[in-house]
Amino acid sequence: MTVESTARAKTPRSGVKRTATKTTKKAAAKKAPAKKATGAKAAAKKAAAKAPAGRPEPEMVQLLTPEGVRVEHPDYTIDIDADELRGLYRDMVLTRRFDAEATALQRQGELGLWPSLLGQEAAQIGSGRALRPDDYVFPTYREHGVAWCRGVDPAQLLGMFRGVNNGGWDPNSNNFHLYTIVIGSQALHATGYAMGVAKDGADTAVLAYFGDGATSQGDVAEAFTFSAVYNAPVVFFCQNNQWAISEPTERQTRVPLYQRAAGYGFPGIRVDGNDVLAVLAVTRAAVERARTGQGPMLIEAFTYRMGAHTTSDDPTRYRSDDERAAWEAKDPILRLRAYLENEQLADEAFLASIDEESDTMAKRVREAIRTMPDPPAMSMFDNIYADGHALVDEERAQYAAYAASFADTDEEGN
Amino acid sequence: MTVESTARAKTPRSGVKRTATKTTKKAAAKKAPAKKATGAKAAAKKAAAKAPAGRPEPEMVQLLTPEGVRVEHPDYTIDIDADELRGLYRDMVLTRRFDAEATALQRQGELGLWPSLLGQEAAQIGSGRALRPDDYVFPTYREHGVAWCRGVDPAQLLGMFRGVNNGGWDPNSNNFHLYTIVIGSQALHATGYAMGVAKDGADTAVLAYFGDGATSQGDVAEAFTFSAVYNAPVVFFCQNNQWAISEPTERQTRVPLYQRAAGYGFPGIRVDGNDVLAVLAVTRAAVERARTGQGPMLIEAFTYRMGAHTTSDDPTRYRSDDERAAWEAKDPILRLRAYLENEQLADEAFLASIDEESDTMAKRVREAIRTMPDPPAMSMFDNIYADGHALVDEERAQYAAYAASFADTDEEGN
Amino acid sequence: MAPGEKLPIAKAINSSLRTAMENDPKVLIMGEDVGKLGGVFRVTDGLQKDFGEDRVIDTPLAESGIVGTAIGLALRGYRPVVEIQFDGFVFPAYDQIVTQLAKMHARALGKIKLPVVIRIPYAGGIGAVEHHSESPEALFAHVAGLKCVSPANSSDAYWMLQQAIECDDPVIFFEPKSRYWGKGEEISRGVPGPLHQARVIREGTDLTIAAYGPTVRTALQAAEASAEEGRSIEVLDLRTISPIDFDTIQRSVEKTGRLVVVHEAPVFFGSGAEVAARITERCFYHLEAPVLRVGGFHAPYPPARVEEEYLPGLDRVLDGVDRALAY
Amino acid sequence: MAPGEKLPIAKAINSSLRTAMENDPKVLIMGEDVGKLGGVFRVTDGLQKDFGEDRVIDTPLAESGIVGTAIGLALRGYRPVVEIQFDGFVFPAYDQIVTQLAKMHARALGKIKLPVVIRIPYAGGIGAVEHHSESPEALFAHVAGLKCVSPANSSDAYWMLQQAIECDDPVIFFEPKSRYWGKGEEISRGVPGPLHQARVIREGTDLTIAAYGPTVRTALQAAEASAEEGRSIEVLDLRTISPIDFDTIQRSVEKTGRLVVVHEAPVFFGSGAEVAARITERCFYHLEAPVLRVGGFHAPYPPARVEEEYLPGLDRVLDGVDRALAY
Ligand SMILES: Cc1ncc(C[n+]2csc(CCOP(=O)(O)OP(=O)(O)O)c2C)c(N)n1
Ligand SMILES: Cc1ncc(C[n+]2csc(CCOP(=O)(O)OP(=O)(O)O)c2C)c(N)n1
Ligand SMILES: [Mg+2]
Ligand SMILES: [Mg+2]
Repeated sequence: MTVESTARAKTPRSGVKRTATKTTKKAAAKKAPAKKATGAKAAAKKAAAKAPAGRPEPEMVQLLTPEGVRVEHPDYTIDIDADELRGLYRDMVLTRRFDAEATALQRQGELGLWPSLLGQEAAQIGSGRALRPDDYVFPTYREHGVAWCRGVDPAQLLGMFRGVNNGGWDPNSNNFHLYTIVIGSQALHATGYAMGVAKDGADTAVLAYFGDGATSQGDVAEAFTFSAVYNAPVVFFCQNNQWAISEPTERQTRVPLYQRAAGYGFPGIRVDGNDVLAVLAVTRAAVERARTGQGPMLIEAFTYRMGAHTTSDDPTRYRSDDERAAWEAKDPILRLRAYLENEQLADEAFLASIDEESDTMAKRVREAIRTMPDPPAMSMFDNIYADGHALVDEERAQYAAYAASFADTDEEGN
Repeated sequence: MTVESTARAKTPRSGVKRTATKTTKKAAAKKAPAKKATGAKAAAKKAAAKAPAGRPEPEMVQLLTPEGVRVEHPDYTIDIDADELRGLYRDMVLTRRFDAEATALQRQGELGLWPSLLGQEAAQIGSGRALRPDDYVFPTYREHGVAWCRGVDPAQLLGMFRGVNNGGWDPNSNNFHLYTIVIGSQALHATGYAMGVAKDGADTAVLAYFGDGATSQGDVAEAFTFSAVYNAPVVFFCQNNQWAISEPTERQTRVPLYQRAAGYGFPGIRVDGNDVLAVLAVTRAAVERARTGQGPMLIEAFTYRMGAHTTSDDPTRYRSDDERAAWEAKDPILRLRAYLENEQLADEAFLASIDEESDTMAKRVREAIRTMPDPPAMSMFDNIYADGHALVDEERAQYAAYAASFADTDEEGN
Repeated sequence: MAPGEKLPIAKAINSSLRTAMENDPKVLIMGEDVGKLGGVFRVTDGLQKDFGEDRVIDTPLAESGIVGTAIGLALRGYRPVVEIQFDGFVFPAYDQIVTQLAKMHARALGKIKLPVVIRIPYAGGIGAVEHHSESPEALFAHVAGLKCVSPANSSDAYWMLQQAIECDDPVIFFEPKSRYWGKGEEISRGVPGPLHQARVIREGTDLTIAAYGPTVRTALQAAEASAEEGRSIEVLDLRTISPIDFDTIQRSVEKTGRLVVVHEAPVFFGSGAEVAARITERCFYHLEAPVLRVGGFHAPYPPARVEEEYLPGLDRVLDGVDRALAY
Repeated sequence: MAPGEKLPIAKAINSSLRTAMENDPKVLIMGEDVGKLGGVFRVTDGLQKDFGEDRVIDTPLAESGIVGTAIGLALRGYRPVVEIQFDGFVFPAYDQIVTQLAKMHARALGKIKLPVVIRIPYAGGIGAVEHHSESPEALFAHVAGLKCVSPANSSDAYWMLQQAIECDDPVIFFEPKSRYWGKGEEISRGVPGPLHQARVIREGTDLTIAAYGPTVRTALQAAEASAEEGRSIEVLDLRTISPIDFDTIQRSVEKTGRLVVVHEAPVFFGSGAEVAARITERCFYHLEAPVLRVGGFHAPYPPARVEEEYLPGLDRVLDGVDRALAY
C-alpha cells in the first residue's frame, strides 16, 4: 500500500537494524536493575536500566556504551586523539561544575532563576566541539555547555538570570547568539542566518538548538520548510531531554522526533545524547553536509534533564525518582571517564587537575556574580533603538527630571 | 545507516511499487504528446502528457486513468453502483457550471472576486461524497464542490465574494464551516472540533481542507501535532493544485507533501486528485479510520488549478500554457464521462439532462445574486458580540444619530 | 466552596475553575503544564486529579495550536478555558485570537458562539526574566470581538472568572500574577456586580485615580498617602478594559475634575490613552487638569533589577497626582 | 530614476526598491509572490528579473517564517525588505515581530542591529474580502523597538522607503493600498525631510485635522469643503506613527485650538487616542474643544458593500469638524 503508516515508519531498515540491534543487545547483556550508585565508578558500571515507559526505542547512534565501552557504528566513526578525549572530559566536568555553581548561586539569592543543563553535557559539548569558530550557534536558554565551547565567559551567561540584562554578550564576538526564551523562535533566525551564509558563498554551518517541546511550535516547522526549500546550511540540534517542564515527550509527538525531518525532505537521525563521542561524530557529519551544500539535517540527541526544569520547578510533582535513577546510569561524564580510565588515558593527576580547575573556575564565577553591578535605572531607556526615537528621548528626560526631584528631596532631607 | 534520507523516503516500497508502476505504465503506454483537444471525447482520449517539470512523481492511488479506464489498486477498491457513478458525474458537472457562472458574474461586476475550483472537481466531489451528514468540514475559500456535497445553497457561497457578508451561512446546518481565508488556520479548528468529537465518544469524522501552499504554515504543522497526540478523528485533505498563487509547490517543499504525515506519526497518501473514484475510495478509508479511533490521516490530492488563482490573478505571468494543456488531458469530468460512456452507463439523454439541470441551476444562481440585497449600514454593528458590548452600543447609537442627521438634511433639501 | 472564604488570588481562581467545571461538564481547561503540575503558578492545582485528563488537558507546546483547537472545541459545544503560561508567550497565538476567535461570531452573522476564556497571568514585579512580566492588554482591547478584564482582588478573581466562563463571547482574562500569592481577600457570597463594570473602591473629591489589576493596590496606597497630606482621592478599580466602563469614570471625574490613569503597560498607545481621550471628550468642561497617565515607558520590560524603577509604583503615582493637582 | 517624475504610489515604491537595491547589495526583497508575479499589487514588478532570485525571494507561504528568517538574514548583515501580502496576514508573524524583531537590539545591549523593513499594504476602500482592508498600526506602535510610518503620496512613498531601508531599526511601513494606483504625485528631487516628522500640508487657523496614509486625502477634501463655508482648516500629514511627531501637532493646535484626528483603524485604542491624550496634556490651556477622533468603529472591518459607511469619509470627517467647532 502507498500509505506511509506509523508502524512502517518505525520499522528499522536494512543495515540500520542490524547494527542498532547489535549495539543494543551488547548494552542490554550487561544490564541488570541496580540501586542508585554512589561513587562514579560504581555508577559507570551500573546497569543502563530500562527505557522510559512506553517509549518506542528506535535505533540511535552510539559509540560509547553507558559502561564506557567503545562500540563501532557502520556510518559514524570518530577520529580522535587522547588529548581531544581528555579535552571533552574537561569540558563536560567544567560545564557541570559551572552549572552546579549557578544553581547554588540561585539558592543563595544571587540569581533569580537557573535552568540547569545537568545530564545534557555530552549533547552540548559533543555538538559544540564539532564546530569551527566561523560557525554560528542559535541557542535556547539552557546551552551553557555550548556557550562554553564557543568561548563565552560563563559569568556572562548569568547576567540575565540575575536580572541585570537580557543577555548582553555580543553574539558576534563568539558567533553565539543570545539565549532565546520564547520557544522555537531561534530556529527561524538560524535558518535565515544560514540562508545568508549560502548567499555569501561561505562554508559556515549554523546550529539551531531547541528542545523536544519546541518541536511542537509552528516556528520550528516553518524553519524546516524554509531550510529545505532554500537548502540552507543549518543543522537542527534537538536535545530531547524527555521533558518540557512537566510534559513528557509523548505530549509532543507519538513517533520519534528525528523522523520529523524526512517529511520535510532532509535527513533526521537519533544519537545517544549522553555519548559525547557519538554526538561529536554525528554533528561533525551534519556540519560537513551543511558546509558542502547538502542542506539541513535534524539531529535528535536522546538525553535526559537530570534536574528540575529550572530552579523554580518541582519535578517531584510529575516524575518518579526511578526514572532519574535509570538515567543516572547513563551519565555522560561517568561513561567517558570510565573509558579514559580503562584505556589508561587519564590518571589520578589528570582527574585531580580538572577538579582543581573546576574549583578555580567556580570561584571566579562566584566572585564575578557577586560583584556584578545592578544596571542604573536610566539604562532602561538605552538601546531601544539604534537610530533614536523621539518618544524615548522625551521619556528619558522626564524620568531624569523625576528622579532628580528625589535627589533634591534627599538633599533637603539631609 | 540510521539516517532517514530523502532519497530513501522517496523509494516506493513492497506492493506499492508494483501496482503503482503498473498503473503508470498502462497510462503511459497510451500517451503521446498532443495539441490542445477541443471536444470532450477527444480530450479524454488524449495523452495524459508529462509530469510538471522537475517534480518527483511518486506512486499515487488511481482507479480511473485519464482515458477513463478502470484500473485496480491493491489497497483501495471501490464499491459503487451505476446511480452513484452518475451522481458523481452530475455533481462534478454542476459544480463546474456553478463555478463558471460565478466567474461570469464576477466579470459582470456582480462579485468582487471569485476563486475558481476549475480542475479540482474530482478532488472535491470525491472527498465530499465520502462523508456522512454528521461529519464536519472545515474548508478554505475554494471548496465550492465540497459545499455542494454538503447541501449548502450555492448562492450562499457568493455572498462574501459579492461583499455582502463574510460567509454568513450557518455552519451547523450542513456541518460545513465558513470559508477561511487566512491560510492554514482552519486545520486547527478542525483538529479541535475532532478532539471534541472524541470526547463525546461520537463516530463523526472531521475533514480539514487546505492547499499545497498552506502546508508551510505553522498552524498546519501544529494541527498535525495536536491531532496525532490526541489521536483526533480528523482527515487532512490537501489539494495540491501545484500552485499557491504564483508559487509552484517546490517553493513549499522538496519532497511530496503526503510524506509530511509520517514524521508526525500518522499515515499520508497521495491520490490522483483528478480521479473521482480514487479520491472517493481513499477518503472513505481515511474517514473510516477516523471513525474507528485510528486517528488522523493526510490525503494529498494531486490535482491542478486550471484557472487563475482568483479573478484578480493573471497566471500568464508565471506559468505556461503547455502546463495547463498537459493537465487538461487529465480532466476529471471528461475521464468519468468517458468511463460512463464506455461502460454504457450514461446515454445522450442522461448527459443532456445534466446539462439542462446545470443551466437551470446557473440561472437560479444568477437571479439569486442579482437580487441579493446590500446589507444595511447599521448591520456593521451587529453580531460583534453574542452578549453585547457597551462601546458597540454607544457607537451604534452615535452612528444612528449621525445617519439620521442626513435624513433631516435630505428632507430639508426636498 | 470559595464564597465566604479568604483566599489568595491564585486559590480563588483555582476554586472558581473547580466550581465552573462542577457546574458545567462542557467546561475544559487547556494549556501547558496545567495537569499534573497544576500550572507553573499552581493555579490549576488538583483539577486534573479530580476531573481527569479529558477535561484538564496538558497540551503540546504550541500556543497557536492551543487557541486554534480551543476554537474547534468551542464550535463543538465545549467551553474551553485556556491558560497561557506567561504574558510574553501569548503572541504565537495572536493570529488565532485576533483573526479567528475575535471575528468568527461576526463572520457567521451570529450563528455560532465562541465561549473561550484565555487566562493570562500578566504584568511584572516578580523579578522574572524577559517575556514573563508584560502587560499586553492594549493589543487585545483594540480588537473588536474580544472582551478584556482584569481582577484586582480575590473576590473579583473568583466571580469575574465565573462570569467570563458563562459569557458567550471570547474573554481575555488578565490575572495580576504579582498578586497571586498575597494574603488575599474574602470572596463575596454573591456576584458582586456585572462583569463589565468599574467600581469605586475609595471615595474622594479632589482627584480620581483609575487603575486595574496589579496597579489597584498602588492606587489605594497613593490615596492613603495623599490623605495624610489632606488630599481626598477617589480610586476606581476599572476591572474591565474592553469595554471600558466610561460611565463610572465620567461620574467620578465630574465630581473630582481630575484624573490619573495608572497601568503597568507602556503608556504609548495604552489603555490610559483611550481613557484620557474619551473622558476628555465626555468631561471637557469638568476637567481642571489634563488626564494624566502613569505607566510603563516605551521600552521593552527591563531586566528584573530595574523593574522597580520601571513600574508605576507609589512614588510615580504620587508624582502623577501632584502634577494633576498642580493645574 | 523616480525623482522628478510623477508616479502612482505603487510605482514610486517599486522605483524606491530598485534604487535601494542598486545602492546596497545587501538589500533583499522577501515575500509571497514578490518574484515572477511582482506581488499581487505589482509593487515589486520586474525586480526579480533584474536582480535575480537570490535578491528577490519568493518565500514559502508562512509569515512567521518570512519575518523570522529575515531576522536571521539581518543578523548576517543583510537588509531585508519584507512584503506582507495584505494587512490581515501579518498576524502569523506578530510574535516574531513583537518578541524578536522589536526587542533583539535591546536584548543585545545594542550590539546587534535589525535593519528590517516590513511593508504592509494596508487599510480599506478597495472592495475586498475579509482580512484585506485592515489598519493594524496601533498594534505595532504600542510596541517599543518598532518604528511605524505611513506615506500618503508618491514622493513620500519613494523617499520614506529609502529612509526606512537605511534606518538601522525595524520599520513597519504601512502603504495605503487604496491609493496605490491613483495618478500619483511628482517625486521630489531631494529628501523631503526626516522620516519621523509630520508635515503641515495646508495651513489654517480654526481647526487642525491630523491624518496619515489613506485619510490624508480625505482630510484635505474636508478642509476644502470647509473653506467654502468660511472655515480655515489646517491639515497635518502625520507621516509617522511611532514615534508620533507631537511637536508639529502641538504647534498647530496652539494656533488653532481644535484638533480632529482621522484614521481608518478603529478609534478604540487607536492612534487618535494617543494623539488626543498627549496633545491634551501638552495643549491643555489652548484647546477650545476636546480632541475628537474620526475613525473605524469597534467592529471587524465590514463586508465591502458596507465599507463606505464604515470608513471615515468626507461626511464623517466634516461631522467631526462640525462637532469640534461647536464647542
Ligand atoms: C512560546 C513559549 N511558550 C511557553 C514557554 C514556557 N516554557 C519555558 S521552557 C518550556 C518547556 C520547554 O521544553 P523543551 O523545548 O523540551 O526544552 P527544555 O526546557 O526541556 O530544554 C516552556 C513551556 C516559553 N518559554 N515560550
Ligand atoms: C496567512 C495568509 N497569508 C497570505 C494569504 C494570501 N493568499 C491567499 S491564497 C494564497 C495561496 C494559497 O495557496 P494554496 O494553499 O496552495 O491554496 P490554493 O489557493 O492553491 O487553493 C495566498 C498566499 C492568505 N490568505 N493568508
Ligand atoms: Mg525538553
Ligand atoms: Mg495550491
